[in-house]
Parts: sequence; structure tokens; C-alpha cells
Amino acid sequence: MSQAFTKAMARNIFYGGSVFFMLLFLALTFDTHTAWPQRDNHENLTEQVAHGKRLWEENNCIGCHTLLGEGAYFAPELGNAFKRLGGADGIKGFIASRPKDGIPGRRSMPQFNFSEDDLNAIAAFLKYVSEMNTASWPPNIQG
Amino acid sequence: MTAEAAIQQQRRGLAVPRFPPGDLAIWIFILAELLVFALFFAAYAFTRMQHIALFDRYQAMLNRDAALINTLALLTASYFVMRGVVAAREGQGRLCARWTWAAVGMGALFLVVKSSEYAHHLHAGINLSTNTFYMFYLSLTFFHFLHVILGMVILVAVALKAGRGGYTPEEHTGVETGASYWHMVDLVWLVLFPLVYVMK
Amino acid sequence: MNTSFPTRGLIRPCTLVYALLIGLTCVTWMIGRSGVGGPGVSLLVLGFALLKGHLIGDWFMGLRDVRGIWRWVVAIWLLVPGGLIALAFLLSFRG
Amino acid sequence: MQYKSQAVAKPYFIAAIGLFVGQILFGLIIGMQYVVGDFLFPEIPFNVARMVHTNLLIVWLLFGFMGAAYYLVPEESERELVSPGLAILMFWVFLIAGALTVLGYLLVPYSGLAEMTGNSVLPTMGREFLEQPTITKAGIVVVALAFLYNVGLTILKGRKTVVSLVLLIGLAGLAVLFLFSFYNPDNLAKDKFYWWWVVHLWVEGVWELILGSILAFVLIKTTGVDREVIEKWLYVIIAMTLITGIIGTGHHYYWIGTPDYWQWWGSIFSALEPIPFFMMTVFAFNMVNRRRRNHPNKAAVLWALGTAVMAFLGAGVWGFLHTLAPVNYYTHGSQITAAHGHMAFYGAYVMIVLTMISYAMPMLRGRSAANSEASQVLEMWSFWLMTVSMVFITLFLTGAGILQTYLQRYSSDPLPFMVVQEKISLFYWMREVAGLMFLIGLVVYVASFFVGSRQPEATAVVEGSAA
Repeated sequence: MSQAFTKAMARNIFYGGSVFFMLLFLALTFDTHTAWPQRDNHENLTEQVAHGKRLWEENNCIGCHTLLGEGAYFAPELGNAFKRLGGADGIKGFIASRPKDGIPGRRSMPQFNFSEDDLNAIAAFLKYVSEMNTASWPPNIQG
Repeated sequence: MTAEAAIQQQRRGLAVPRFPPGDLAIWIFILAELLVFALFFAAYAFTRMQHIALFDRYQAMLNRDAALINTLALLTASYFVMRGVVAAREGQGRLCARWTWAAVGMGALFLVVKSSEYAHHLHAGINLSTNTFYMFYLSLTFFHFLHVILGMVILVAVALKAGRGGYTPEEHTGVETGASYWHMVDLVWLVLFPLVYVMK
Repeated sequence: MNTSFPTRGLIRPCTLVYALLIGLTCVTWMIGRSGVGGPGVSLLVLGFALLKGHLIGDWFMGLRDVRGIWRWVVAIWLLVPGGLIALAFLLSFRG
Repeated sequence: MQYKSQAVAKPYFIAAIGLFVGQILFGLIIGMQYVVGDFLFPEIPFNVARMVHTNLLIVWLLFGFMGAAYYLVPEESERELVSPGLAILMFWVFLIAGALTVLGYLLVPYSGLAEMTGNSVLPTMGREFLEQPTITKAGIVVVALAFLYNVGLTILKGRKTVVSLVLLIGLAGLAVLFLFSFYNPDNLAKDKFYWWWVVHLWVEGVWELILGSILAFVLIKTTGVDREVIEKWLYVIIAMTLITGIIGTGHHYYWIGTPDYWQWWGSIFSALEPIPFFMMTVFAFNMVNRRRRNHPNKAAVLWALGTAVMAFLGAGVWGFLHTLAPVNYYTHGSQITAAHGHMAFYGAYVMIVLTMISYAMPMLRGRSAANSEASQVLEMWSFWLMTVSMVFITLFLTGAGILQTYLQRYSSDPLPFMVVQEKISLFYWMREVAGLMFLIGLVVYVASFFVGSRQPEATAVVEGSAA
């Protein structure tokens, strides 16, 4: 009985193991798709929310903020901003009131000159996000 | 001769081997798999501590008879596999192939029984998100289920090669490699069965 | 060549091991069927499982004939999660 | 240099280093904005500078990978590249597209860039690391395909080694997974889920294959250890990488609207992700200890060993630190994440590219194996300056992250984000100082290419049958 550690077997384990875990990952992905309807708040995914998401993307908000913990860590988490800022009016008011040249010495959000429609869409998007089932993350209202 | 080959030759001369049977590469894989299962088992036990009533209630709804059949099937398969290794060692390739095919048959029995259990759960609308117990039960058993399939694929490859006379008493590492992996699949189930189906 | 598996004789030792594994499995199953629980029973069942695992490692995987750390690799694997499981169950009975 | 066409690697490496300098400069800008909030506002707002910082990183690493492939593949395949001309053409396409994109970021408001490039046709912009205009993304796909064609055909026509096959699998995976960047559903949970198929399956999946194969190549060349041994371990390490890393994706699926079981699957598998990195460290040191010769390029060996150690620390240890779901619940999206990201990217990917550059550049510049003693000494100085600076950047960000996590998430009276940021600003100042140190290290690194180029080549010590 000879002890062996062969390249051929190492190769088999690489290919076999990778395929095995890829298939497992696909199986879990499939299950995730079936579980989403219960938690992704898709029933509130309106045209307006989709428009808000587009505005979120096309102004690179993720370049400063986090959304559900992902993004830059320069500015507050926005997954629960709808609740923290007291609803749509709080959000719209905050965005609209940013000074054009920033606040001296402080981190400042740019003035994006959004229309009323755009502001409503952004608020709707953040409301939709805040109602997703995120396993009760963030831990508290401060995000 | 490279230094490594010299060492290997030296090892062969020793009566007691330093390494387990089969290719060392499969043992690295086996260790990784065992580690994953160990973490899953510990996670099950400690999560159960916080949900004892829930776990006991749903554990009682599992089909222990099916689990018994499955345990016996896996143990028998392991026994067959081991007999196949002995046959290969004695240079009886055809016999080795027969034992290994028999083990594959036992693996298939496991798959059939386990699938019927899954069909039952599916019919009852149970999935990974139903509750914490089913999350663990389905995760653990399904992860193991996939290992049975992988083990069978390996055994089929071994059986085919053995049937072709591809192993000799001197060189049958492939049989031992496949056997070691299969025994690992069996080993994991031996802990899984009491933990998930019986202990409360 | 490994000669630890006798090929002659009435019953191979490994066949006896197999019979023992089957026996222990049936006992575990009967305990499960009877519906009894509690610390003693649970740990007994767990002990059976660890013993079975050790038999698999020793006789089927052939670790009995290996020296060094690999001799104990399955035993260690059984004891660590086995110990954690035992701990979790003991704690849950206390609380 | 054994094959003429390996020379195409040179412009790739030069571009990589150039963009690396740009990345660090923008890193210093955003580091400063962390403490002086209105620094360069509103000319270069934080989001723009950060986007340049991260995008330059990705682009220069891709340049480095491609250069490494163009250098490594002919030598492994024992034949010339199928089309050196295509490689040079793609170099310019990629460089110009990259430069235009960065200029777009800096000169036009991002929403204007989105409008100019027709983002509404196929919206893919505005997601972290994938901010590039859709048209740039399409360009990346074209470049990647041409590159894969060139490298793949060379490999298939020549000698097939494990090193080149693993590299090819990694590069092909990189290209295929990038296609998920074109999938951007309105449903945020799905958007984020598949966004990770690019980001995670890149850096904790296929990129590690690229890393492994480059490291294996350099170790084969510099240690003279039997190829069989190195390739065997390469297989085992990358097998462990994918076994743990694929399901390990689950550690990103805890809080984004995905089912709860990911907390278990993700925690268990990602807890094992340090194992392949640890194996890589053991492997690299083992091979160097078993070396059959002393290679005259000591700097390259230092980079190789440094990669193995820092990848383990940054990706392995700092990753494990916050990967378990109960911990991640509090640390998710805090400065802990930033700390991990910095050291992991530096240790695994920056350093492997610099390893390859260090190994290949002397030959590309006409040396037979190594730079002069003076140049190598300077390069090794830059190694230590940059690496130690990165350790400090990581430690300061970790300190900031622990405090932030406590004050904002864990304490009984959680404070608002901005209040906490001001309380931990000392850590950000120290991080910025460490960043300046890093820049000095980088300047020394660049200088090492110009110093001692007229002096004779360094030779190996003692058993010096090398080169």
C-alpha cells in the first residue's frame, strides 16, 4: 500500500469540488428566488420607486452613503432613513435644503437641484427599502 | 531520483504507514468537509438550546423509519466498499467491481428513501424558511444528500475502472481514495442521524 | 502490502464490526421510536454514534493501521463536535 | 525573456503603476475629506473621488493581471503569443477607455455622464465598483474577449501547464462573472444579490485563481523547486478557495432581504475562507525554504512572500474578524469593512501584481534576471514602507470601526452617524498620516525603476548557479 499525493487527484478535487459547490450555490440561489416574495417588499415596487432607484444610481448616492450596509462609509446609512428622518417630508426637505457650496469645514451633501417629482420618487424608493425584510438590520434607528 | 521520491520509497518500506489509505489529496478534501459538518452540527446543537420546544415538536414529525433504512443502507454500502478494497488488494478486480457496484446500489436506495421524505416535506409546503428546525434539518440533510451523490459518482468511476482491470495489488490507490471518501459520507450520517432524528 | 485484513477464516473481523454497527443503529432507532428523551438517553445515543464513527474510522477507513496524527484524525473529529453537542444538550437540560 | 512577444507585457505594467499612483493620490484626497469635510468641495465631491479611487484600483489590477498573463503565458506555453499586435491594440483601447471614463467622472456631474452615455437604455451605473458607464462596461467586455482569445489560443496551441490552465480558468471566470454587471433589476434585493456575483465571486473566487497561478509561476522561477510539487499544491489551494468561497458568498446575504438561512451557510463557509490563504502562506515559505538555488532577484522573492503573508492577514484574518453573522450584525458597513477591504486588496492583489512586475520587469528591460543591487535595495525599502503603512492604515481603521460600532450600534444610547464620525476623527487623521507614508513608499517604488539602471546586475549569493 503506497502513500500517494498525486497531481491528478489534486486536479480532480479542484474540478469536482468546484462543480459540486457551484451546483449547491445554484440550488440555494434557486431557493432564495422562491423565498423572496415573502420578504423583498416587491408588492410596493411601483414605477415611482423604480424611478427613485434610477435617480439613486444616476447621482451616485452610493459613493458616500451605505444602503443596507453596502456602499461608502462617509455618510449615514439610508436603508432606514425613511424612518429616521420622519418620512417623505423629512427626506425631501433634507435633500432640497443642501447649500450649493456646502457647509464650511463639514462633510457636505451636494445640491442636486431635484424636481418635486424626483424628490417624491427618491422618498418612495427609500420608503420601499425601509420596508424590506432585512433580518432587523440595522440594529437601531441610527443606522 | 528526487528527494521526495526517495522519502516515499522509504515510507513504503515501513511496516506501519504514516498516512491513511488513498491519495492524500482526498484526505485534505475529507478534512475540509468534516470541518464544515462539524460546524453545522455544533450550530444545530447550540441553536436548539434556544428553541427546545420548537425543535422537539418538529423533530417528532420526522420519519425515523426512513432514517433507519437510510442508516442501514449507508452502513451496508460502507461495508461493501470495504470488501471491494480487500478484493482489489488481492488482485481480484472483477470482484472489487461487484462489491463497489453493490455499494452504489445501496447509495441509490438512500437517495430514493431520502427523496421520498423530501417529497413529503415539499408536499406539506415545508422549506428552508419554514422555521429554524426545518432550516437546519433541510440544510444538513440536503448538504449530506449531495455528498451521497458525489460519493456515488466517485464509486461508479472506481467500479468501472476495477471492472476493466485497472487496479493491481501493487497499485490500487484509486480504490482506497474512493473508499475513504465514501466512508466519510457514512461517518457524517452516523452523527447526523441521532442528532437530528433522535436526540431530544 | 497491508495484511491486517485476514482473508481466510469463518467470519472476518470487519464483518463482525459491521454486525455491531447494525445492532447499535437498531438500538438507536428503537430509542427514537419509543419517544424517550432526557440527558441520559440523549448522551447514550450520542455515545453510540461516536462509537460507530470510531469503528468506521478504525476498521473501514483503515486508520487502525496508521501511525501518527492521521491515526486519530477521525477520533478527534468525533470528539470535538461530539463534545460540543453533549455540552449543548447538557446545558439545555439544566436551563 | 525567452519569447519576443512577452514584451507586450511592458506597457501593461507601466500603465498599471501609473494608475496605481493616481489611485493613491485620490485615496489621500478622500482620506482628507474624512477629516476636513469641505476639502475640494464642491469641485471634487467625496463620491467622485472615491469612485476614482476604487475604479482606478480595479483597472490597474486588471492591467496588471493582463500584463502578467502576457508575460507568463508564452513562457509556460513555450511559444509566441498568437497575436502580439492585438495585445497592443487592446492595451490602447483599454487605456483610452479608462482615461475617458475617469475624465468623465471628474469633469461632468455623474448624472450628466449617465445621460451622455445613454444609461437609460440599459441602466447599469451607480452601483458600488460598477459605476462605469454602460458603454465602458461593454468596452471592458470587448477587451476581455480579445484578451481571452489571445491568451487562450496561445495556451491551447502550446504546452499546457497547470499554471497557465488555472490562470485561464481564473481569467475566463472573471470575464463571465462580469456579465452580471449588466443585470440591474428594480428589485433592490435581486440587484444586490447578483451584484455580489461580480464583486464577491471575483475577489474571493476567480481572482484567487489568478493570484495562485501567478504566485506559483514566480515561485517555480525563483526557487527552482520541482514544478510537479508546486502545481500539486496550487490545485489543492485553489480547490479550497472555491470550496469555501463559493458558498462563502453567503456572508453578504445576511441583511439585504435574502432568507435568514444565509446567516448560517454564509457564516460556516466563510469562517473557513482563511484556510486557503493560510495554506498559501505555508506553501510559499515552504517552497522558498526548499529552494534549489538563490535567485538574484531578491526583491521578487520578498514580494512573493509578502503577498502570501499579507493576503492571509488582510483577507483571512481581517475577513474572519467580522464574517460571522452575529458579529456582522453590528459591524456591517462600518469602518471595519473598510479596514478589511484595504488590507485584503493590498495584500492579495496589489502585492501579487507587484510581485509579477518585480519578477518580469528586469527581463522586459533587457536584464538577464534581476536589477542592480542598488535598485533592488530601493525596491525592498518601498516594499516595507508600503506594507507597514498599510498595516497601520488597517489598524487605525479597525480602531475607528470598533469605536463606531460601539457608539453607533452597540451602546445603550446609540449616537447619530455624524456625531460618531467626529468622535473618532483622531483615527482618521492617523490613517491619513499612514496614507502619506504609503505615498512615500510608492514614490520610492517608482524611483527604484530609475536608480542603478546603469550598474551591473545583482548576482545570487553562494550556490549561485542561478538565472
